[in-house]
Amino acid sequence: MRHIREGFKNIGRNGWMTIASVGAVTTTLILVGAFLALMLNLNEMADNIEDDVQIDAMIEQTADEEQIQNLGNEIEKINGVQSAVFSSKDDQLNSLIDSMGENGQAWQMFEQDNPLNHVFVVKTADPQDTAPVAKQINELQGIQSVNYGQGVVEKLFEFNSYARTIGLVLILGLVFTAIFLISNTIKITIMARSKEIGIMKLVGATNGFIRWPFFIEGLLLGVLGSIIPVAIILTGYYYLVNNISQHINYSFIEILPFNPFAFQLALIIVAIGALIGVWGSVMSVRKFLKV
Amino acid sequence: MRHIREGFKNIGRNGWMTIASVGAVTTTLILVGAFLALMLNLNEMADNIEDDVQIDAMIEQTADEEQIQNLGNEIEKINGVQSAVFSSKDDQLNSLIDSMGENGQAWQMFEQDNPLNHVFVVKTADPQDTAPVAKQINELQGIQSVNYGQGVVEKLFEFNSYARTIGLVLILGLVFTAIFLISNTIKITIMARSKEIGIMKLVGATNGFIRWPFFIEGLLLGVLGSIIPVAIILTGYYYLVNNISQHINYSFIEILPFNPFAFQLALIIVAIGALIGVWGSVMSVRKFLKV
Amino acid sequence: MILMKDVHKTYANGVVALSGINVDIKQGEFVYIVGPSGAGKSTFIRLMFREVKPSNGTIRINDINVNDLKERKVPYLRRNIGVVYQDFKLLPKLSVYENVAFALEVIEESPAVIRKRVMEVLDLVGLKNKARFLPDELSGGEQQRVSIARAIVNHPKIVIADEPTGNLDPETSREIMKIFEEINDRGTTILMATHSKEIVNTFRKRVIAIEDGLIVRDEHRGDYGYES
Amino acid sequence: MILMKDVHKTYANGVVALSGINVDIKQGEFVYIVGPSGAGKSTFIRLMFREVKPSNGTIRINDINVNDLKERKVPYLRRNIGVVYQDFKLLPKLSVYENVAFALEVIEESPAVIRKRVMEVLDLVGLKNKARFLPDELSGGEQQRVSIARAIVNHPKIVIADEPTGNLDPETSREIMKIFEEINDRGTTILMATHSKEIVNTFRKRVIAIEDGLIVRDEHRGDYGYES
Ligand SMILES: Nc1ncnc2c1ncn2[C@@H]1O[C@H](COP(=O)(O)OP(=O)(O)OP(=O)(O)O)[C@@H](O)[C@H]1O
Ligand SMILES: Nc1ncnc2c1ncn2[C@@H]1O[C@H](COP(=O)(O)OP(=O)(O)OP(=O)(O)O)[C@@H](O)[C@H]1O
Ligand SMILES: [Mg+2]
Ligand SMILES: [Mg+2]
Repeated sequence: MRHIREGFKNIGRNGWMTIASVGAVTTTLILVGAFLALMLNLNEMADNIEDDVQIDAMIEQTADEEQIQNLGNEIEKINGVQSAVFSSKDDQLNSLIDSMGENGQAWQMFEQDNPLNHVFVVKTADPQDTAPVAKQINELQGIQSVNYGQGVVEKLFEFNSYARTIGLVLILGLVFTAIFLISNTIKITIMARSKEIGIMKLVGATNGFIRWPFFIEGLLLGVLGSIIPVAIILTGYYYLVNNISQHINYSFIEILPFNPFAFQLALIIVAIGALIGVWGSVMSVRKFLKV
Repeated sequence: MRHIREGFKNIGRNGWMTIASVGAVTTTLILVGAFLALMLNLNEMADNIEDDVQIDAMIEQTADEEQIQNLGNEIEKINGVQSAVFSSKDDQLNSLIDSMGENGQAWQMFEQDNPLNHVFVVKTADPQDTAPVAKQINELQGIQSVNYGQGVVEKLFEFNSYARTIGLVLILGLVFTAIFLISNTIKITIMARSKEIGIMKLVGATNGFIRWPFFIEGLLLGVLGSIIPVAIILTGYYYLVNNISQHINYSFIEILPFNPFAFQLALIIVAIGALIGVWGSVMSVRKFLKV
Repeated sequence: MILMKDVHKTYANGVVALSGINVDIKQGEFVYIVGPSGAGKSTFIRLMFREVKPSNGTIRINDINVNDLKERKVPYLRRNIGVVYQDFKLLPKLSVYENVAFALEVIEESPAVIRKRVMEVLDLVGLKNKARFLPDELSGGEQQRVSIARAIVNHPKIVIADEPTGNLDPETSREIMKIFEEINDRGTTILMATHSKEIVNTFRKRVIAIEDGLIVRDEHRGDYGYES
Repeated sequence: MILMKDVHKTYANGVVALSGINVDIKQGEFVYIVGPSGAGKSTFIRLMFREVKPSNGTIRINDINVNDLKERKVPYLRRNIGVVYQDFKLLPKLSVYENVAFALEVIEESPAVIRKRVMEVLDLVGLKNKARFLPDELSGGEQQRVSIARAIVNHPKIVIADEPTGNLDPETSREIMKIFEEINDRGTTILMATHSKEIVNTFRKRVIAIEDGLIVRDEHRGDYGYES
């Protein structure tokens, strides 16, 4: 009890130092929060793009309806396949013409004499399985060839994996920087009080007696320092979800929903603040307890 | 002279405080450096992608060689046009077949009866001019239609402009955070010396006399704090340019060259460190000069 | 009660502060430590509650070997010794009341006892009406009296006072001396380093004179001894 | 030289430290300020070099109105007044030598002059061999002597000493008093707050007694005056 009370009082007693520490915690956590929000969203977008990858399994021109039905069943039995949807050669031509815009109109004359194949559009449960699944499908009787953007898809996955690694490194780097900066600031403010700690020891205080109020103080610094970041994240993200996302309209830009994402993020921020506050404060005070 | 000497001496006298300040400067600048490097490269990549945008101006089937020649001249005269290269309908079919991969082979039979147009491939000096230039070309006599990926290109530009804004906001946010964190740390270390500043004033020191060593000390803190970030940036970027860039091989991923980019970045880092060091130190000491 | 055998102290910078101290102080004694500036009085005092460790020799307090005492046990030693520091060593952000109360809080006294004892002892040193002030808002002599109050508030077995009247006028000094005599009468051992010839010659007690790190005189009911 | 008219001082916390001080001290005088602890001696002293500002009344030093002095000009006032602080106020990270030299560096003395003057004055107070030490490595009395050395090193017109012998033995005190008398003989005005009856009664000078923020006595060649 005394320790909790003293911890709270110290927040007030140290005036400017407290403000400076809380300021450092605040700015650092805003940074961490903003980058976490950004990176987690980019990750989600990368997932969405990968989910769009599909395998076009072209069926031999000679196959009859029953063979096609069987093929569909066989494909769906392959491990990792999520769905296999039949698409006739006419559908294929139409979507080709559509995708070519004005240019495509020149091809409409081939509607009578369609050189394309019927196709199974196959999706895998895990996009990473695309290549092996495509290979298995290709070996099935009645399949002429498979097309899943060979080359491009591999590159996409490679690029995404690089991007994810960079993102992870950045976030980890940022979190470690945050930990260092916050505990460093707290350390300096405690250093400035090393003389006082020495006096306490001389008056007969045990290390635990001295440490507890610092523990509480660190916790408070961390929590106080995360109030503004949490407020910014909640309101900022709310604004983003409701406004910006209406203006950008690419299929692959899809922002994570406000609830629960923003609340989870807020929780992470408070937890980081509180943990580093306590840790930085307790670690720093340890140094000066050897009087 | 005395002030410079004292500034240097203070670095040593303040021992732990100096180390803590330099540590804060170091971590913050590493962060700023890493993000600056990343953002500037992403910006460069976005530029490259935009540079790839081109206008295909399709020439009417009825045009003869002279008309085509004239058309070419007219296009080149349009404001903002950088180049206009003729591409025959056979070239167009070939590149179409190429771009379609295996699927394309089905179309080879149309080589005799090519339904495509001759085309002028037009590039603009500034990719942002693509749409207006395309419109002007479209109005020329002898042009059937223009195609520059209408819709998609606008979206690309919009996306890039969003991405650039976000990048700029992040970088600015980061730089301001860095400024705040560094000057905040320095402020705390100077706060811890407010009593000493008071004594100096009582012994008859003018504000200038007290301020100068702090000026030098701040400069040193900043410069010392930027040594490790600069070293990391130079070696890290060198490694990146020489190794990673060989493994990733997309046309649009093109890393800025080590020289001069890394050196410019290093200079920016040192400048930020030194400026904030001086500024933070001089601003903080001002507070305590009113004794 | 306090026993020093051949105690030497050389500081980290090479200064030899004490060079062979032998002393035996019994429970309930009142001892002055006198000697010129820089003789080693404060060092002698600091050894007893392990503010400094001896370079050589043994120190026993109540049959506890102070040198060998485990770090964990040191606070308990210090709680039995009330110290008035030459530079007061008050906690600058705590009020007068809180500074004095601190010595009782470390031994986990109940809040009610703390309030009673602290106000009693502040009254004793004449600072009852300044309980809410911060040390910086006090005069030199008032700070010194806070330090005295803190030293005696938890009824320690030993009170060690380093120049406790250096910032006090003769009248107030005498009152402080009366307080010390009173708690000495109740059995508390008192060690007091002082430069005040007047006090030493008025309140006659055992006098230990230190010069250049050595005890040069140790008299019961002695006088200040140095020529004026 | 020093003229105070109806000076009042109430601190921010409401304590009335001085309540109507009138005093006129001539160039070359040697004045003791005596009075009980908390009477207002240090406050009286601090007014002269604007460590505190009066709540009321005027203070003139060498015909300069100290109250109205521009912030920029204050350092130049302080350079003419050497102050020995009751709590020493040494710069903890500077050596003894650097602490004393600081008072000469602010007036931009040449390095050669600084070296000579600092070593001279350290010799005078008996600390020549501790020039390289940090304040924390000194005994209380040694720190006090550094503060004295710094106060007199730049030959100020006025020396103000707040309890300059509180941590010194009688022998060393007497030496310090001789130094003060010597610089007083050379024309320096000296103000000294003290609790030492012995010093006041031995070195007879003008005595100003302050009690409860008022001057209750002002005698030339007075004595300490309080009953012992
Ligand atoms: N922390 C320290 N580090 C190094 N030397 C020290 C330290 N403390 C004291 N000394 C030196 O040890 C010697 C004895 O110091 P001490 O403080 O014991 O003297 P003292 O008798 O208390 O003097 P005073 O009457 O002036 O207080 C002095 O020469 C002093 O310079
Ligand atoms: N900074 C301050 N803020 C508030 N009150 C103060 C401050 N300094 C001194 N006082 C109060 O003003 C009164 C006079 O203090 P002052 O220091 O002048 O006394 P003094 O005569 O020097 O006493 P001593 O002999 O104990 O040094 C005291 O009651 C003290 O508590
Ligand atoms: Mg001492
Ligand atoms: Mg005083």
